[in-house]
Amino acid sequence: MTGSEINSTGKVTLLFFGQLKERLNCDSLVYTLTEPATIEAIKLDLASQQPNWQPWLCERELLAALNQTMVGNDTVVNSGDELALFPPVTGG
Amino acid sequence: MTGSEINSTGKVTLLFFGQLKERLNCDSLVYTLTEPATIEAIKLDLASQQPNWQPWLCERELLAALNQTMVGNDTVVNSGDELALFPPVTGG
Amino acid sequence: MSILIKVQSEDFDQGDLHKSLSDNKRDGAIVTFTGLVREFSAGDNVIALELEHYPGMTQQLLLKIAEQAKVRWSLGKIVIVHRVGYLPLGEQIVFVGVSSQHRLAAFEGAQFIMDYLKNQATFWKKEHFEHSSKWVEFKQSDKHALDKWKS
Amino acid sequence: MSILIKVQSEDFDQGDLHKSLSDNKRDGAIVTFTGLVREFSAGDNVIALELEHYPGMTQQLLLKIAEQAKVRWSLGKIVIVHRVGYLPLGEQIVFVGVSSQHRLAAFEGAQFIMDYLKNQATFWKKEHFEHSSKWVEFKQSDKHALDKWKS
Repeated sequence: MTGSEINSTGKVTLLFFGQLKERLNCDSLVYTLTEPATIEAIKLDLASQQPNWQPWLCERELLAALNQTMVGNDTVVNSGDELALFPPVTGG
Repeated sequence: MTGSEINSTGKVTLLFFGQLKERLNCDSLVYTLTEPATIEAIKLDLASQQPNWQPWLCERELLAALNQTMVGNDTVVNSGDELALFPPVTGG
Repeated sequence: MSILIKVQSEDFDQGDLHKSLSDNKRDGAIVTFTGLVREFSAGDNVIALELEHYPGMTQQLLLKIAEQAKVRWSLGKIVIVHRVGYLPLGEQIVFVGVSSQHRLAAFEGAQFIMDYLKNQATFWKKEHFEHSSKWVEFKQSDKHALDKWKS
Repeated sequence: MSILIKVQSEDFDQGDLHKSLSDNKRDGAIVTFTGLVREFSAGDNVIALELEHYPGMTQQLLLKIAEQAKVRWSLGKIVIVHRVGYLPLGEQIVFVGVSSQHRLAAFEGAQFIMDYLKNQATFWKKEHFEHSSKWVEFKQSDKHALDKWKS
């Protein structure tokens, strides 16, 4: 099963939208978890790997959705999760 | 001029709408004024001429428009005026 | 901008009316209200409504209501169409549409016009049932709807 | 009754959408909101908007908002259509339409959906000017619009 395969490899799909996507020049990436981590920890880790992303990933207004549900930065992310980061929405 | 002719003959056009029109079985009539009179006085005079109209003309909820402007029953009607009587509106 | 008031027996087309509301360069928000003939009378089944009005006075009243809304909410275009005559179940009765720069103004402006139309415009409505008919009575709830506009 | 949610790049037809809202025997009141691309940015002239969204999540969020409105105001039909992609000046962006037995419920239900859509639905909007472009910032006034629904 695809679901358990993803799980066993410890991978998280990261998605970026709106201005954040443009600033990072990146739509999505696959992030490898060694153990469950909070969204905050994943953002800090990404910023340390890509220092030019740091100002944008640490913006206070940035929102997070885990598996398409809005969550706070202290939420724990597990293998196989879909984590999206984006600025406040502006549709309508 | 038509306007001054109507004036000189002391005539008032009366219009009835909605349920009142149906109850009186009358759309409109021409009423002759001998001198300026209030709407209340005209209603009482009509009711005395047509006793079967009395219960409908004296309904408390009846509204009046003089020359297409909503007015109270104590408003004075003059020659040439258009006086409309009708129940509360129910459009929309 | 403009105000369009129509009282007519003919049906109206939503697409056409909406087009006339959006045909301006300023306003990004359009709100419309449409009233339809329904079986809403308790108990008996309504098969049609019959609408009459006071020709001349009705149009003046609707224009006055529209002008008040236009000033109060800085509306752009306003379209009011009200049908009269015999209207079977499912027919459109009334259309109120407004355009505005702001969403809230468009919603409130359209609602204000409908609330005042219900209370002031000289229309009278008769419900037709299969074997009878009955004049509709004025609803106190329509009068109370005006309270929120009086501040 | 039913809820219809669409996110699409194609334009939508007011007449068709209105027909799908009025195609029910119960509801006598229909309220619609339509948002259009306008030159609303202070200073520069907007020539187009570009809309992107979070596929999948957007539809779920819109459905949740529609379901909340449906329960709270006993709405009949609800239609939400939101366009994405490059939308030049004058184009339609969003449509929200609801049917209800009562006028007030239809107005409030449609306004509630728009207010929550603005605050929660995962769309992002970029303004295009003749020689530049700019991401639209979230408006605090949109957040304050939710206050009236929190009682």
